[in-house]
Amino acid sequence: MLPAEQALILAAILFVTGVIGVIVRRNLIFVLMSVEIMFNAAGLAFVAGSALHGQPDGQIFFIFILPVAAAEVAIGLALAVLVFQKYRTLDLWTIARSREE
Amino acid sequence: MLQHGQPILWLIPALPAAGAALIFLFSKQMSGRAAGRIACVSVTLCFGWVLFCSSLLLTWPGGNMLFFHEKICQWLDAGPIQSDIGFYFDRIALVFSIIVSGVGLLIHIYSCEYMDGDEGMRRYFGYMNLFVASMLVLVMADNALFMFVGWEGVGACSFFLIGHWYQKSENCVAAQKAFLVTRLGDIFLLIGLLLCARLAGVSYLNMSGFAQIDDMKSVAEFGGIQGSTLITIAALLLLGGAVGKSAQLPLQTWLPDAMAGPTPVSALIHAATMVTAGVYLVARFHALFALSPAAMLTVAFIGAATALYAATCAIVQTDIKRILAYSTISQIGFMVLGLGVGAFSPGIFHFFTHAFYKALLFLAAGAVIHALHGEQNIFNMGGLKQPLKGIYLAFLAGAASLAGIPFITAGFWSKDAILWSALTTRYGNAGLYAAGLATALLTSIYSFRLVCIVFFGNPRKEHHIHPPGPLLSWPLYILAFFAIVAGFINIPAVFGAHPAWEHFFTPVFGEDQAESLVHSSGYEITATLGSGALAIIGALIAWRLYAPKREPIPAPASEIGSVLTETPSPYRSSLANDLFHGWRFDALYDALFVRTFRIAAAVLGWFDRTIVDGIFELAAAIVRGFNTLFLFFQNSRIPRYALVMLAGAVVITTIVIMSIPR
Amino acid sequence: MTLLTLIVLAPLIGALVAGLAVRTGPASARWAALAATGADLLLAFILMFFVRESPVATSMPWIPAIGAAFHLEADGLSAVLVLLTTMLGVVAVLISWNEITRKVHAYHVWLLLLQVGILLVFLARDIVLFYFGWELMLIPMFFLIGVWGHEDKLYSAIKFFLFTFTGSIFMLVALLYVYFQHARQYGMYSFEIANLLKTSLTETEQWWVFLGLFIGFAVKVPLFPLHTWLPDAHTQAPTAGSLILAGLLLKTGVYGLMRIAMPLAPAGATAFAPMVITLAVAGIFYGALVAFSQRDFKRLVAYSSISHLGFVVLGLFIGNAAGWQGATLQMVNHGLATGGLFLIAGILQQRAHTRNFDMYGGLWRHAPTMGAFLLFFAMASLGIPGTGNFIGELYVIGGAFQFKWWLGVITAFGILFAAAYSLRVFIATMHGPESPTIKHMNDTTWVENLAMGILVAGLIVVGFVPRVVTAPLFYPPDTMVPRDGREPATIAAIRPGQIVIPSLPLISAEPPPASFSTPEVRK
Amino acid sequence: MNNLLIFYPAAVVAVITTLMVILTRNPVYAVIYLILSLCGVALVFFSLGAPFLAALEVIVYAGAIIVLFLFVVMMLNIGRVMNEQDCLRPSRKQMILPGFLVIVLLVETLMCLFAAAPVNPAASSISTKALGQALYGKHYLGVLLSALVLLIGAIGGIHLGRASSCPDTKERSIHAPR
Repeated sequence: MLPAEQALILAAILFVTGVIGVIVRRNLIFVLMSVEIMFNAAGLAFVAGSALHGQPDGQIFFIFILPVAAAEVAIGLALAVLVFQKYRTLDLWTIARSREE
Repeated sequence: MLQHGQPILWLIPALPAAGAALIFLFSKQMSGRAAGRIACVSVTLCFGWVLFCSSLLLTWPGGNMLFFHEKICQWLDAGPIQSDIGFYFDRIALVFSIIVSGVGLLIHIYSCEYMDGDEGMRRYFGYMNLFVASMLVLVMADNALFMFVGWEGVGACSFFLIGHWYQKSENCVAAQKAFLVTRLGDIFLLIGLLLCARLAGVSYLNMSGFAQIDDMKSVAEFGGIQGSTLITIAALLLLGGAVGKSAQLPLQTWLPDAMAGPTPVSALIHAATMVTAGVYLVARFHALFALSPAAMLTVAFIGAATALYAATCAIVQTDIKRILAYSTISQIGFMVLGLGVGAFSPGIFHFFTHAFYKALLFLAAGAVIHALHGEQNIFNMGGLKQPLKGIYLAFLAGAASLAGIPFITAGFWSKDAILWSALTTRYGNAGLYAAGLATALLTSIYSFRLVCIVFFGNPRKEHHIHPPGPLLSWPLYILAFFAIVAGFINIPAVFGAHPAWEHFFTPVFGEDQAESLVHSSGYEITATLGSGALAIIGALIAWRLYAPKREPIPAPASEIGSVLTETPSPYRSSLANDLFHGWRFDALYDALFVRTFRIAAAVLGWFDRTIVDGIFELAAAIVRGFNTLFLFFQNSRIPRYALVMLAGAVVITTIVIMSIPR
Repeated sequence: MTLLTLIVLAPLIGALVAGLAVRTGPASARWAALAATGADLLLAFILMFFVRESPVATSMPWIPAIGAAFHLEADGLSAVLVLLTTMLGVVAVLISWNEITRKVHAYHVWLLLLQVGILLVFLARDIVLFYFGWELMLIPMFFLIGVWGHEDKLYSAIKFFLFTFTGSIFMLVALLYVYFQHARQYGMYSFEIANLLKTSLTETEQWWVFLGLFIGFAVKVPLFPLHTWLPDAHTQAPTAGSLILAGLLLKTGVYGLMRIAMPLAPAGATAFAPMVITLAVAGIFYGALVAFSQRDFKRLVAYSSISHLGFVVLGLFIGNAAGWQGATLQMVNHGLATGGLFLIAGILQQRAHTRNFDMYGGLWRHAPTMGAFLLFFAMASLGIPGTGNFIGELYVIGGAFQFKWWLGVITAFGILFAAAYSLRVFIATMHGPESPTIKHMNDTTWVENLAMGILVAGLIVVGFVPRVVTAPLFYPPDTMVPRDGREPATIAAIRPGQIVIPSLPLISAEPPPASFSTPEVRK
Repeated sequence: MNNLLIFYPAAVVAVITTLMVILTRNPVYAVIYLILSLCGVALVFFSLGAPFLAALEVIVYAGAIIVLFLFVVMMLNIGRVMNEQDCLRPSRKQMILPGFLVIVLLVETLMCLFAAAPVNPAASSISTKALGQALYGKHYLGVLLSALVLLIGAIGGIHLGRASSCPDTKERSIHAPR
């Protein structure tokens, strides 16, 4: 098996880990971090694909993922700060419950 | 003021209508007295114009002018419903409009003093003027549908005026009752008119269109009913309207309660004019009624029964206005009896004299009530002969006329003409005559019972008596004069006089007027003397029973019987009690109709809220069920969304894998 | 003719101005709305003048790809309803003058948009445009109820929206079916009503098409079992909302029946007639009885609307000229009289903060002018002669009587029931001992008097000159030929060649009596 | 072979540290684990013949983006609060469905991977120069769009930051002064 293919398996494992994080964690910061893991896993898959085919496009897509992730983190964290200021907590279940009331 | 030589007729109702408009539009700027003055002036002008039109009609060159007719514009136009706005001034309309405007004028003048200082004086005069205008439209409309405008208009004014003192709930309920009961009759009338239009074409509804009356006989059938039966049905439906408006059996219950209104209102609307609209209607449609002997018999029977019924009730009442109210029902019963036996012109004659003496009695009663500051129970009065001399004399004249004291009173001549017809015309029979005689006796008894208790003896209660002013007294004297002399225009020929009234109406009623089948002057004189003697006997009985020296009947002070609470009856005997409550018709109707209506309304209200709405709410509940189902996916918690996305991803991936060709 | 476009545009421009003026004071929005509706009223009068001669129309391509055109046309019926719309538009602005203090600009924008939608419905001769107007009415009304309404406003607004919207889906499906049938038969796509009328449909197809259209329109009317949204919506809406809801929105349902459902599927209408007549008569009595049992002023009037609209639908489906004229008259009268009752209810609520009759009583002393107006509207509502309602009801009863005598007799008793609840409104409010709730009640202001005065004037004019409403329905008079040439001519053509009211065979089965010489239709 | 020597340890480190990110309680630790994970991935990149990306990963991702997390965690000072609220182990019942799904997804992904037709390994690794040429040649539009995304992110961050620093601002901006 080629390293690139093994890297794809690695990407799958990392992605799934991120998914688990999003589902399991109740804290907004951890959810955001899990999303970052998924982003990163996706990038890894691109790079692996690039290596597999010997084309630069996959790597370029990783480069495009970077600003997207950066923007996402910037806004996500700003929102997290706002949420924290309003509800004094980052626990998603608590927030949802207080919004329903 | 003349158009093609004819007087302008629309001015007659327009003048009081203009007065009403003026009062309503500027009611905030004017005082109550100013409103009274405007009302009086407008009715005076109206009365003057009526007299002018009448004199023109009567003195028309050649002497054969039967009516003025004036079409103003087309009003309704839809298939069988055709109607104009137009006026028709014939001899029936002439008599009615003279009474309406003339007696109306006197009552307006009277009201200026009677209502002085009342908070709602402007409103009062506005409605009174509106009433006069509506009543004139009623009697002068040139077709039946336009007449219906006046018909309903007077009903509405009656409603407003009965509820004049609106702060007492029972007055409002009485007003509502009057409106609803008469409206029930109006619906019959409306259906009757539609049937007439259907039967003989719309022209039948025109007052001037009686030439085509024979078309009615040629009507084959409608809705599977034979033509002659249809004519009876149409006549009976019209009679339904008349019964409602004129408070005849079985729709009479509203009139005694209508006494909740101010006394002049009772005098004008509930004695002299509006309640006689039924008489007008039957007289106006005499051609239709004459076609159906069965309908005529029904009319006569209702009239006789009502006359007797109301007289028995009047004899035990304690409230001065209620006595007069029952008396009005009874006297209108007389008129209807007259119409029913084909004596149309005596029927109208009785309306004519009754308008004078009953308005007089009401106004005099009002003056007494005014003098005693609102006291209405006759057993709290007494001994008023001296302090209220003028009123006493006027009242006495009215009561004598009502009782039919022979020869000298108007009531005698008109009542006698009806009684004679009831005995001798082709529609008449001994039963009707006997009922009429009994009523005459009872009438005399309760009239003089009233006079004895109110004016003779000692005062039963201390009252500070407020003397009547000139505006209150003079209308009484004028009416008293007419209550005595109005009868002399129709003294039967057997007494050697000239029955001008009969001749006046001969061209109007023509063949429909049923002539007496007996042509024996001795017989007629005997009958006249007999009925006159009955009146005197009645007066003597009353004197014997209620003579001033005797102890008065101990009667508890009872307010006017209201619809809300049954007045406790002053009598021990159950028969007298039942009579006092008008044979308990109210209780019967209350149980039969009013309660049924209320229960039905309440049940349906519940049904609408619970069942009908419930069905749609059920649909909403089902949707809500789906909502809770889908809320599992959308519970506003990010992890749940992620889980759903994950599930979606799994599903899609599975599909992709399944679809990979192997 | 640009007149029609102007009529539709005037409130739209008013809405724009009111919306853009959001930074200025509330007076600007009120005056803008008043100017727009006033101008519209003027234009409607001009329109009435023109349609006496011939229909006024304007048409331009809109979405040619599907065959939709911006086609407005006013014949007599449309013109009368447009006049009613613009009249009530002015009244609605006037009555909101003091009542609305919150988000005044947005309120007037919605109010004017609502008027645009109603005008489109009454004027459109293109199904897409009609449907556009139909749905356009929903949204402003939803917000008028939902934002400016009373205590239970959201529930009512949603209920109103869901009912009408569900109904209109059925309507859309039926219309699309006719549209595609027409395209198949004629090889061209067109949404013109005039074109769709040429589509030949089998009886079964007509049955289904009519069913769909009927559901859509009957909900709006509302016919008896589908009425439950109405009391809630009326009760919760602001005064002007109730006014327009009763006066105009209900009329759009009737108008749809007259203009679209019955001409498009005459056989369907005939098949449904017995059922609809039954429902209408049931509605007359049901509405009246339920109205009598209400304690809430606005609810009472809302149920009375159901009763009145029963008369209208009955008049439509008995299929003779008298009934048809009566229905049209009754639409106008109901708009004016019930609108007036709603105005009073709104004024009272604004002053006393309650709609409960138990809290009222003895008001006349403090508010004689209001009392006079209420008395007039109550009397109009019970059909006193001299107001238009009497004539409308008389025509319908007369038409019903002509159709089947027992139907006329039954219907006539509806008037008695109307009297019961109308008097109750008046007596419970104005009469009786003085209620403590209203100790400091002010009489109506001159703006309110003006608003109600317009309605009173309209009612009296219709009451004495009903021809102003009924005459435009017939032109040119000699073209009123029944579609199938059967005698008697029970058909009133609204517009020659385009829309013919279906002749219901039920009526022509009965020959007129020999002596019945009156022409059925006006000569 | 060299590459594989780097690849395996790096992959193991990446998996373990990533697991630690989602398992640890303390957010500060979690951030540091994440940085480690990213470094591991960077090494993987290196082993795949993408040294430039490996550098970017470390510098931009780990160095800039993730450090933002650190800042926020420290700024809010929420470590203790979170420990109490963010219960690490959801009940087993709650884990069944996501766990099952995740395993299914993983298996399916791998199935896809193995089912795909084998590819001939590319001979040469891609040079940074070739990368740059492709980036600014063929994909210049993407570069512009990325710039736009960054700009929007920046503006959004600034706006939200302003709103958060002054709670009244939002109120006032709605009711504009007349």
